[in-house]
Amino acid sequence: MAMNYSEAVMDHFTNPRNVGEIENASGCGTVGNAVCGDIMRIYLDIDGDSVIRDAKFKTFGCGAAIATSSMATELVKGKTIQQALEVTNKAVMEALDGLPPVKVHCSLLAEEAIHAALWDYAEKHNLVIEGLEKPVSDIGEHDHHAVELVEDEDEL
Amino acid sequence: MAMNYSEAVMDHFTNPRNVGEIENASGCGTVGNAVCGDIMRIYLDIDGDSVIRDAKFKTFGCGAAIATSSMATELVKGKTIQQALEVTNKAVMEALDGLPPVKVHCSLLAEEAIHAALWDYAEKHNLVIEGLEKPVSDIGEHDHHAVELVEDEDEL
Amino acid sequence: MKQIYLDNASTTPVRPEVLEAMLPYFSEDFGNPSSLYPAGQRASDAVAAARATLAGLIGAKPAEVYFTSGGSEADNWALKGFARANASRGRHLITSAIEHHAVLHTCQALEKEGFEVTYLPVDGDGLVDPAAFEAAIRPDTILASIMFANNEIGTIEPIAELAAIAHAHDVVFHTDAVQAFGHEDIDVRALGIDLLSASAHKLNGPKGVGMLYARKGLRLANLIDGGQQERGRRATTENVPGIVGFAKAAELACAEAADERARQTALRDHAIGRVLAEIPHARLNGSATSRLSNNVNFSFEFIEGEGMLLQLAARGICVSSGSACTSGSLDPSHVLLAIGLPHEIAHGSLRMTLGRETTREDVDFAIDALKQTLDNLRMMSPLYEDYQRGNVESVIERMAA
Amino acid sequence: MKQIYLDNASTTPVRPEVLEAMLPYFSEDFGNPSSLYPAGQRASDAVAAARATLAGLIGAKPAEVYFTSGGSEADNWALKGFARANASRGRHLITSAIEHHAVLHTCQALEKEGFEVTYLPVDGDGLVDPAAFEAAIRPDTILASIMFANNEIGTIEPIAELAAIAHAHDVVFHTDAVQAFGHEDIDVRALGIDLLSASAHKLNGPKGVGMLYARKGLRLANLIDGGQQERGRRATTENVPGIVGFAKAAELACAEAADERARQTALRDHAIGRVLAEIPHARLNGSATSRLSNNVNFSFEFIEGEGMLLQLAARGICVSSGSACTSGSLDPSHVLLAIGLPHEIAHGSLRMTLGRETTREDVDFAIDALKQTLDNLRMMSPLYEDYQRGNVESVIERMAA
Ligand SMILES: Cc1ncc(COP(=O)(O)O)c(C=O)c1O
Ligand SMILES: Cc1ncc(COP(=O)(O)O)c(C=O)c1O
Repeated sequence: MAMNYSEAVMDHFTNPRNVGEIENASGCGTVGNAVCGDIMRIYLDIDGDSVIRDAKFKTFGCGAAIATSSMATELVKGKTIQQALEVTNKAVMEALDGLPPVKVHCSLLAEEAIHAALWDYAEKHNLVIEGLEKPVSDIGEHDHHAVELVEDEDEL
Repeated sequence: MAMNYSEAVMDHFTNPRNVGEIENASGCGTVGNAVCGDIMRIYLDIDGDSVIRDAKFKTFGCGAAIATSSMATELVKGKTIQQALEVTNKAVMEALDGLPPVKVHCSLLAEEAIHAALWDYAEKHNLVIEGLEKPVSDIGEHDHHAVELVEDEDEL
Repeated sequence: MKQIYLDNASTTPVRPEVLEAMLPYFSEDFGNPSSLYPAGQRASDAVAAARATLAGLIGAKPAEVYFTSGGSEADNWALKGFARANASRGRHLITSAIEHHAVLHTCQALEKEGFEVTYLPVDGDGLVDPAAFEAAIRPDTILASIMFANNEIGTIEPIAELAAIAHAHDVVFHTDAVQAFGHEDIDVRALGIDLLSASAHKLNGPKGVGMLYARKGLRLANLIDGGQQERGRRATTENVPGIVGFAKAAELACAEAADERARQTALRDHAIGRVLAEIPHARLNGSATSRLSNNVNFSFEFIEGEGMLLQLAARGICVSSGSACTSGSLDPSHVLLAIGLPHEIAHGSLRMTLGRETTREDVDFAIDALKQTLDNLRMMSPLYEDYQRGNVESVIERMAA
Repeated sequence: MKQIYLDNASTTPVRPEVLEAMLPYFSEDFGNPSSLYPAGQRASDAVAAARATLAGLIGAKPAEVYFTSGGSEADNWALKGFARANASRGRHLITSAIEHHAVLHTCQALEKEGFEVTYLPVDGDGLVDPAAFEAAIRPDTILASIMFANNEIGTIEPIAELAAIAHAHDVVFHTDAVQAFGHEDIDVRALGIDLLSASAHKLNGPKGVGMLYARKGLRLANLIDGGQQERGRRATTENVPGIVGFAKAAELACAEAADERARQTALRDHAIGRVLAEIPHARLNGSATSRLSNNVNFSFEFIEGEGMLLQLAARGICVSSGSACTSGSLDPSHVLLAIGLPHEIAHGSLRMTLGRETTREDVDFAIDALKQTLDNLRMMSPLYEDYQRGNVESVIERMAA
């Protein structure tokens, strides 16, 4: 089965936006694990008005993992924390014109990485962000299976 | 599996020698049966010195059946009865540069047809031909199987 | 010598347009469809497009089409794969006595595995009787396999009716459509077909590629395990040129099918008419009406098939006797025996199958050659001698009476 | 953009001479080999000649060679066919943990049928240990299947030694030679091979055709039942152009094998040398010595394979990660795990496989591109960041220590 990535995915994969680190970031979150083949780390710079002034990422993973990281950071930049919570995996997928079924988990990972960075920010600043639950740090194994089932349904 | 007939077989099949009947033949024998797909009838004209002056045949059967009939009649013409008994299926096959394994039974049929015609001659004339046994009139089913086994051995 | 090819049910030449469509995938876009780089992606896209084309031609979804190495593998997979995966539901299968050996020998293999198979008889035209079909269904029947059209005598079976009966009894319905696809209109949903086999080389596509349509949701054990190709159901690096050629050939055949059917039916009936009028002791095998437009099958009394074929071949006429797969065998066709022919005339049968390149001149030339050949062989036949002397009667006359 | 194809273990382009040899059999000598007229006879002769050629190349008799639809079918047939036909003698099989999925998934299917399979581990180079092999043989062992050479890491197994051990215990020996045929010298008699699988598209032949060599006298259940093709053991109208192309490709490959082996070994070792010298955190996978001359396989730390492949593809370099059949899957290669790689570096592996058209310039261009790609991806990698900050250690360094 060959990967059929959209042009948007290929663009964000080959020219990823926001690669890098933020020194003394307001929040930083890492999700996934190397055993499963995907790790995403997102750095957020959040100002006093709860606006995300900057976002950077580092990702170990497939083309889709890199593209979703790039798109997710693009989508949250300039948004308030509350608006950023609306950047769901669906939003990331739509912005990328979709993902192959087997790669849907990458968009979940991107959503979780943002949440993890926000959670880190909240912990550091002793805040409670409404609607934010403690993210699953390891979104690996379990999810793959769910996704494979979806794929099967989709293809048959 | 395609038939690989020798040129000699194809020649005797497409231009069969000695097709026909002999009115008031000295001996006439028919072997095989239509259910199995092969019938051969051979007519012999035998003179007082036990020399086969003429031989004719009619055959219902495959290319090899027709070619072996043609060759067998050629081989016995001009021979004495005793010499004709030496026209075995091997002799017919050799004269035809061989037969595909699955067609070996046709040469047996030709040998039997000659014998049947000689038997008929002997009966009509109250003779005993030394070395001639009563031919099997129906040389069909049983023989096919024997031949198939041979083929298997040969091919593996 | 000019060759007149009248054996299109056996195999067909690849059409130039088809070969042209295949060519780029041998040495240029030769990549493995499973790979990520462009040469592989183009191969992968070509396979996906071919799958969509073929699915569309039979009213299926692309994900219901699986490529195979031919009609035989599709038949084997449908029957063995379904039977093995559904044995817990029952171990009885129904098929007909006139199926291709790819179905019949597969059924025999399944019998050795403990399945039971009912081989339905057919009538004199080669038709399966729907009432007999229904009567054969048992509580443990899981699968029925009845061919769409017979490869020897061209009889087209009442598929929609049989499939409806099968479904009324919760029996899954397979059809071997190797002879019908690209000739007859097939809509698997409208006809109620659950599994369907087809082969490219019967419709001017390449040899070595076929397909199995399997309705979504059917459980099917794999025949060929390994990599994830064909959604994990049939392993092997895809035969990309073959698959592309199959789709192209099927697309062209289906587009032209209505016209070709009309043209060939006229030719066929012309041939049948001439033979019946001009050659004594001849019998048309198969249905006169529910018949593939390209099939002419006769039995000729007093002569044997192989001799006839060889003499016709010597005159440049390519035809067959019995099915291609069994030529070279000593047994008369099981199909001709099933429609009630006695052995002696089953041996003397001839199949002429028309193709898209066959002209009326070809047919007339072939029939003229056939007349000469039969004269020749009958003159050589001890059976004809007996008949002429009044020692035996004509089997065909007896059957007709 | 110029494409540099370095994925010849996945598939190869059809050579012009091979396509030329195939072409007449699509539309001219297109007849069914089972038929009696000249177009069929020529096809039949071509198949017979191809069979004789292929048999000769491996030291077998023509009647021991059976054509299939590819390497996967040959593997399935060898294992399922032999196991099913010989189950009364025993129900235990031995194979290795690094076989192709066409063998491994077939073994799993046989386990469901009640057979038991021992999956032998391999050492860090991917080699099966003959002593462990012998120790695994039980009184009820009927078949062993050990690949000639591995498709991912190129390791060549000690086939003669393993086959001799198998025979000493009355165990039949199969080898999947899909990667070796046309590259390594193979004489089935000298090596003691009873069953051997090969595939045309791995040696510049067409996709969709392969072969199974089965020593005379072996009992083998059919995988595909039906007509009498392949002496009644594998039904379907023969893929004549494919078979002709396979023989032509194999003939050319074997004639050039010694020269190509020398040439490619030099190229391979040049590539391995450059990578080890110029790219940090890289590990050669597979044996350095008992290795196919066309195989280069590395793991690179801190990066993941698919990203690397895509970036290389964007630079015109066609390579693979894991085996072709499993790319697109989420699981790391079972072969790399079997030679002891931890998951995280198994994900970052790269296979470059050379072909007859590969030049030194190609290899150097690819390695330059690889260096840039790895710089790029590592810059993006949170694992590399952690490593540089001293938070984690290098797995490859730990393994080497
Ligand atoms: C070692 C090995 N065995 C079997 C196969 C399967 O071959 P094919 O794709 O021809 O079915 C391959 C290649 O995919 C292989 O590398
Ligand atoms: C009705 C029918 N089924 C199956 C087959 C087998 O097809 P293939 O030769 O493609 O395996 C044929 C032709 O040989 C056929 O006519």
